[in-house]
Amino acid sequence: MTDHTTNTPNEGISMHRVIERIGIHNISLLVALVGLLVIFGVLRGDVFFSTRNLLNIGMGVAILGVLAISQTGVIVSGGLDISVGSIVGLTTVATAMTIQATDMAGLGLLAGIVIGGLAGLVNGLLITYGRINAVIVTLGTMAIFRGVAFILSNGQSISIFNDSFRWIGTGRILGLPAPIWVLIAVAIGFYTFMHKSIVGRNYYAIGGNPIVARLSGLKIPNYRVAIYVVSGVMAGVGGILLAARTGSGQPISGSDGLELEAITAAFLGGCAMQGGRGTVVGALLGVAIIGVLNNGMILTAVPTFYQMLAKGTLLILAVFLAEYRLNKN
Amino acid sequence: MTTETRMLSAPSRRAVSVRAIINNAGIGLALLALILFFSLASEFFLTANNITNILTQITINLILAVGMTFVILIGGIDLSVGSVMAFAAVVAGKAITLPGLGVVELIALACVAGLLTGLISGLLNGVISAYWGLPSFIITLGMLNIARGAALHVSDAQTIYSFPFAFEEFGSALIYGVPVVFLVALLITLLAWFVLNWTVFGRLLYGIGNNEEAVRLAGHHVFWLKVAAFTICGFTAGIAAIIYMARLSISSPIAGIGFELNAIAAVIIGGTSLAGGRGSVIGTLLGAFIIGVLANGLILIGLNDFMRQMITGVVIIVAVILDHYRAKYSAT
Amino acid sequence: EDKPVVGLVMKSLANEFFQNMLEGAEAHAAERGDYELRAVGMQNETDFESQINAVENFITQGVDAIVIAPADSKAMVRPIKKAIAAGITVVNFDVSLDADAKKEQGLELAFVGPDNRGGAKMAGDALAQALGEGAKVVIIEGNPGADNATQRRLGFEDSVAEYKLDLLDSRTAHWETEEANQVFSTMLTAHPDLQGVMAANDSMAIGVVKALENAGRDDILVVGFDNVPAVGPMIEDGRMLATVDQFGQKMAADAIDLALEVVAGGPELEGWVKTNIELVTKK
Amino acid sequence: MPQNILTVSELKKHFGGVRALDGVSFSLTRGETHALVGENGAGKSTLIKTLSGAFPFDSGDIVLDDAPYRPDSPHEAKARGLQVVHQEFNLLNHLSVAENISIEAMPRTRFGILDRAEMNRRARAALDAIGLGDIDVRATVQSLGIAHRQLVEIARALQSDSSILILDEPTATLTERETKRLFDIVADIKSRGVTVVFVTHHLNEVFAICDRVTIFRNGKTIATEVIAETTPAAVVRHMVGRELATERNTYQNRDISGKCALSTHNLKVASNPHPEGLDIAVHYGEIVGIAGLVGAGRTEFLRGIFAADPIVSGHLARNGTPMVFRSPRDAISAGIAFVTEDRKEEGLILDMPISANVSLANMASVSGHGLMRFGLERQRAEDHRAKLQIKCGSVSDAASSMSGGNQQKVVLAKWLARTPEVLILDEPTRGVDVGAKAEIYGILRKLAQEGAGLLIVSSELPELMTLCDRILVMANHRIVGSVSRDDFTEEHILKLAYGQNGTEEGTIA
Ligand SMILES: Nc1ncnc2c1ncn2[C@@H]1O[C@H](COP(=O)(O)OP(=O)(O)OP(=O)(O)O)[C@@H](O)[C@H]1O
Ligand SMILES: Nc1ncnc2c1ncn2[C@@H]1O[C@H](COP(=O)(O)OP(=O)(O)OP(=O)(O)O)[C@@H](O)[C@H]1O
Ligand SMILES: O[C@@H]1[C@H](O)[C@H](O)CO[C@H]1O
Ligand SMILES: [Mg+2]
Ligand SMILES: [Mg+2]
Repeated sequence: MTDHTTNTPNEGISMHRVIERIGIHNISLLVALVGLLVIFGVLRGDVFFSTRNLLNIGMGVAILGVLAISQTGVIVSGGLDISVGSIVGLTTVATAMTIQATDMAGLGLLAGIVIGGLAGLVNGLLITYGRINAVIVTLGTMAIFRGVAFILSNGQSISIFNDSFRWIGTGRILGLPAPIWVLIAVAIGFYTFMHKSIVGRNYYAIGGNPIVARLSGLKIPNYRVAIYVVSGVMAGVGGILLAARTGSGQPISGSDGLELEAITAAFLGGCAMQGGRGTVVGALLGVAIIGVLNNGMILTAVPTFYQMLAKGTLLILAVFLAEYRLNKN
Repeated sequence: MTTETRMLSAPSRRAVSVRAIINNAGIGLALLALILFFSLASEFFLTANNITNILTQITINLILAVGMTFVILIGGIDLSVGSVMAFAAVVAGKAITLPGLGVVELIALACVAGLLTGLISGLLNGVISAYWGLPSFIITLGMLNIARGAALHVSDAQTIYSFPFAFEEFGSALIYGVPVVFLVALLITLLAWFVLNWTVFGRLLYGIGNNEEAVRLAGHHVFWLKVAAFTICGFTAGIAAIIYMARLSISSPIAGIGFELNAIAAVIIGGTSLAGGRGSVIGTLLGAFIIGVLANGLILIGLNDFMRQMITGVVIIVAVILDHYRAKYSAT
Repeated sequence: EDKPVVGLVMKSLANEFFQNMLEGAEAHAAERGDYELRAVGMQNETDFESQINAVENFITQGVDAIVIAPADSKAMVRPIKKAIAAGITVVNFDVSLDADAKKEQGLELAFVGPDNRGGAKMAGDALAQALGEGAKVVIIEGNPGADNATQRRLGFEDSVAEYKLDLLDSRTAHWETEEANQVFSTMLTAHPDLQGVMAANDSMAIGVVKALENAGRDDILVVGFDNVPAVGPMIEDGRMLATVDQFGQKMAADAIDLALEVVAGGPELEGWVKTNIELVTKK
Repeated sequence: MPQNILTVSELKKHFGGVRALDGVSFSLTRGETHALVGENGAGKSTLIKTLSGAFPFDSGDIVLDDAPYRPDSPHEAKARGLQVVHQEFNLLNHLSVAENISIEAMPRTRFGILDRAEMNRRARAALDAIGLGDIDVRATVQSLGIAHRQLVEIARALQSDSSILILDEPTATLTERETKRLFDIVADIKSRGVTVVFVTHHLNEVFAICDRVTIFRNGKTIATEVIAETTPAAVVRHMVGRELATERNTYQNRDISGKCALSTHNLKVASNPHPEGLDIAVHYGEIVGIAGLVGAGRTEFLRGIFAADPIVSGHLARNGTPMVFRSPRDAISAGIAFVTEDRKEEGLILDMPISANVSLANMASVSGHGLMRFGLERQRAEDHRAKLQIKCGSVSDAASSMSGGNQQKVVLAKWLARTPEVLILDEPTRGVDVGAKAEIYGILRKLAQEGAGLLIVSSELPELMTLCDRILVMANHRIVGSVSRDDFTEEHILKLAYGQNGTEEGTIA
């Protein structure tokens, strides 16, 4: 332990670990993000860094952020939840209908969260006890939840006139819009849960190697069901934010690839398809990259097709930075 | 997602894939049940005309799904197929509407242009993700945007039309009531089945999906094998583009939005594991049929659109549960 | 029992316009009672394939008439031709098929629908008059391949030319609310001095209004097209300046009536059966 | 009067047509150390998995602490006081060593939050207790070598208080030194009244630490003997049902005056901390062994030769001609084969049929024009099955269905199928039973006799001493000595391996 030769490998390992602590992946994503900020700052310095635009970006990604973070939890556990977009749509409807009937904002919130949680429970039970692949289950329930939303609402959008509820979507605290506060709260909560709590650690175990986790005595079924319930509840939160922002419940909302964006952010953030890897901070950085990209692209007003070309290329570059550096190490 | 049961039930995938058909019996049964149900529920379902329709309607999804099977088998995914299809269609559309060429030259040129476009896009997906070891989910998502942008650019966001008559004829031609385009799809499926089950290449793709390192250490070019899988997938998107054009008589730069999800669904319903290494193209064929039959049958029995979506979801889940029990009982 | 069957092919049911139309058509069928209605919609506005599939399935079912609002003016020409060849009466409404494509396929088919260009100009003029000459405006367009989207863009451009407006940007949001919301949010950031927005339909106008609310702007005027129920309150409270009612329910009902007349042995339709439009502003 | 803590009677368990357990009966007394021995595939691991609740059994009875016992899940087994270290690795590669050690019971703060400091402290203590002072508990498991992983698993099992501790081939990946330390640990926990079940293929270990031994054959228990009253020869006789020919294990002189088949000059791999690399030479017909302690860098060196990992500097020559291998493919086309250390991660495609695994490195021989010839492939697999006495239901069963030792034989078969000119082996008989080991030795010798050059890394000195013409000793990424056959003694080799300069104390596990 004391001589030179033995310390060399040790030092190597701890150096490695220091970087690992911050997360090499996250550092690279940060580099990518800063790169984007510089590019857009140079191209549209006049507006890009205006408070309003930054808030715009924040508002634009608040819901996505909530979903990306909970999706990270699901992917870490070795699953996938494609139905979150539909759950968002369903919960906007449930919330709007509840508020329409009672004019009580609190009940609306409750409805959104309970319905989201129930939807997640359906997913979790089917995946765990029906023993079906998570992708298939949530692909199926994606259609089912959407259908339920349409049937409940009869395909119409339902307006919400309750002002205290709408405040959740438009109000501000300390200059920051409420949805951004919600995102911050969710991020902190999940960070604590995933990285600081024992249950969170166990999700990494289950996703990393379910056989080992089982042999270690973890009750995998309970964990599995729980993570989908959490995912459903978070989609419910997303639905509440959306309903509050648009002042309406719309069965169709959340159908424009929200789940795909959330999954993308999670993967950008370092999740592995096989599970067992991924971080909340990474997911947030992924979300930020997507948000800045979407916003900056339109600001710089390049024609749609060049925007798409650029977006695609930048996505690839972002993972390239993040993953390639990681592999090299 | 499946590793846990893997250890306990130790599946023995047979090499020779006549068995694959038996292995897919669960999904096959579900399909049969659907067909039975719809033939009882709608007088039109089993009419020659409708069968022709179903076959036409599943053609493009089947072709895309077959290519997708290759990529998923090696543990990857290709989200770009819908956009690549549109891109290839637009390129081929430009080619086929060139002035001053004979019909045969035009069609040949268009096919070559479209197929090459697909192939190159797939090649890029493969090279980028395999060379740097990047997750194909993001790389192909990038390609999704790039190809869509390229399609809009090449077409100037306009729908291209006015194709040679002979070409359009091919899109609607029937042989004994069977659409020629479906026969093309079937041929591709059989070819893929053959490649995956009877060639060394196919064997190694399964190997990579299971244990890439073991395949590498056994001296195989894992990089090129992976690239090949993605290239095949891009190529099938090119084929789908040609068929799309022949069938719709247009090349639209906004065609194919969301097609990747349908293709992935067909593959997964067909029993191929998203984790890679397990599955079959016969399963994919059945998966594509399930999706197609459902879409057709539910319209025929007059279900409204939202009910249709819901029932589709339910049937997919039930089909897979069925398959689960099939696997369980055949294992013991 | 031998009632004629009419297949109604609409576009995205996510759009209230078609939701509303569906209800209208169902009511109409119940009211007339002498035909059977089978209605289908699409998942989204770019899902051409499923529209083609719907037409093919109607041919299989041997419906007597198909009444269709094409998602793409060129792509739907051939399937429609096939339906006609199968002896089905086809009425094209809402979105006109492309004239050249029709000619090329040797298809002659009447169009039942409004003057989209004229309608758009009505909305554009309303905006221009409220803002005055030289005002800065943007256009949010519909599907590039759809004839009515083209016509409406041209109509807006007519207003731009006539009132010498400053057109800053023009982009498609494919008729959809969410996409319009995103596209416009950023347009707004890029052009904070923007004064007016012309959206080619109300779905997109709603997306624009939400973006304005989020940005806390109430100084920008918005016009739309369709007069879906959801924009009623917006026009009343000033969040929108105007829209153009194209009486979707009536349009569909008329198209069905016309189709049934032909089925009953009436003369073939010809040319353009113009339907009503009307500018809607705050009362 | 020794009291039975666990009694198993007539236990049966089948997998499809394979009767893995076909009437197993034995008992454990409180506080004893009980060995389970038997050939590969005899059913030892299966028994352990049923005891640990990993999967259910078909019939039979188990009584634990005077109460019937039929665990539904590993969770339940642990609750009843059974702790198991399984034969295959069961670590979470992406998590840290500390997290792995604490996975069953993570320490928490007052707020229910994971107490990372306490977790690391516990892991540190656990590793120190088994003498793994130099492992950083915060490093991820995937950064550890295979032996260290095994020790981490043992450390984990020792974390919770259990009344029965089952170790399935814990020494298979350990060298002498760690094995000794493990024995001390076993003695210690035994003194605390814990019953230890110990599976091994090394009879000397059985006789060194066990009180009783139960012998398995073909899914049945043949006998339970008190160690003090039996002999290794008697145990082997029970195991194989016959007397084992001993003369097979003796060295045969061969002509090794052949050309140099493989040589390295200053070959340096990334993990080698020294400026200079390694020089070795293997001649045709020669068997060269590399001995060393865990972490001496042997595996990395072999991987470097085979181009499985990139090399940093140095040269490599085949038949005296310098060559550059850019990938394992190049090495293979140069006639080299490499039996890797970790069969599960690098050797086998577990989900694929045994026959497919056998042909994996030699696809050309079972195909024509790129097309598979399945009949031929099965035939080849059958040949190897017979030659290596691989025990399996059918060669079209998945590789995962075989016992550990048989899996190892399949890996061997995969490379033998190429009839390599140079065969590199990293721990070739890990987990292989005595009988089969003798077979494998025979095969390796025959290969050398036919002219191939062999380079073998093994942590079992007796193995190297039986097989090799020459043993190189490695310590801390250097070759510290070369011992020729005449000087083969364990003391001599170990002394070299531990080093004379006194610095090795921290290097070794
Ligand atoms: N999951 C499984 N599926 C099918 N067969 C299995 C499975 N696991 C074990 N077997 C079979 O059961 C028998 C007993 O295997 P087991 O692993 O218990 O042997 P073992 O005594 O531990 O051998 P070794 O010393 O090689 O580890 C073998 O024939 C093996 O092929
Ligand atoms: N991926 C890795 N990252 C960091 N250190 C590693 C890694 N792999 C191995 N090591 C360390 O490098 C050293 C050499 O390991 P190697 O596996 O080559 O030893 P060995 O002599 O083959 O011993 P054995 O295989 O018996 O463990 C050990 O200290 C090991 O812990
Ligand atoms: O005319 C209709 C409506 O304006 C609708 O909003 C979009 O599709 C068009 O075809
Ligand atoms: Mg064993
Ligand atoms: Mg080693």
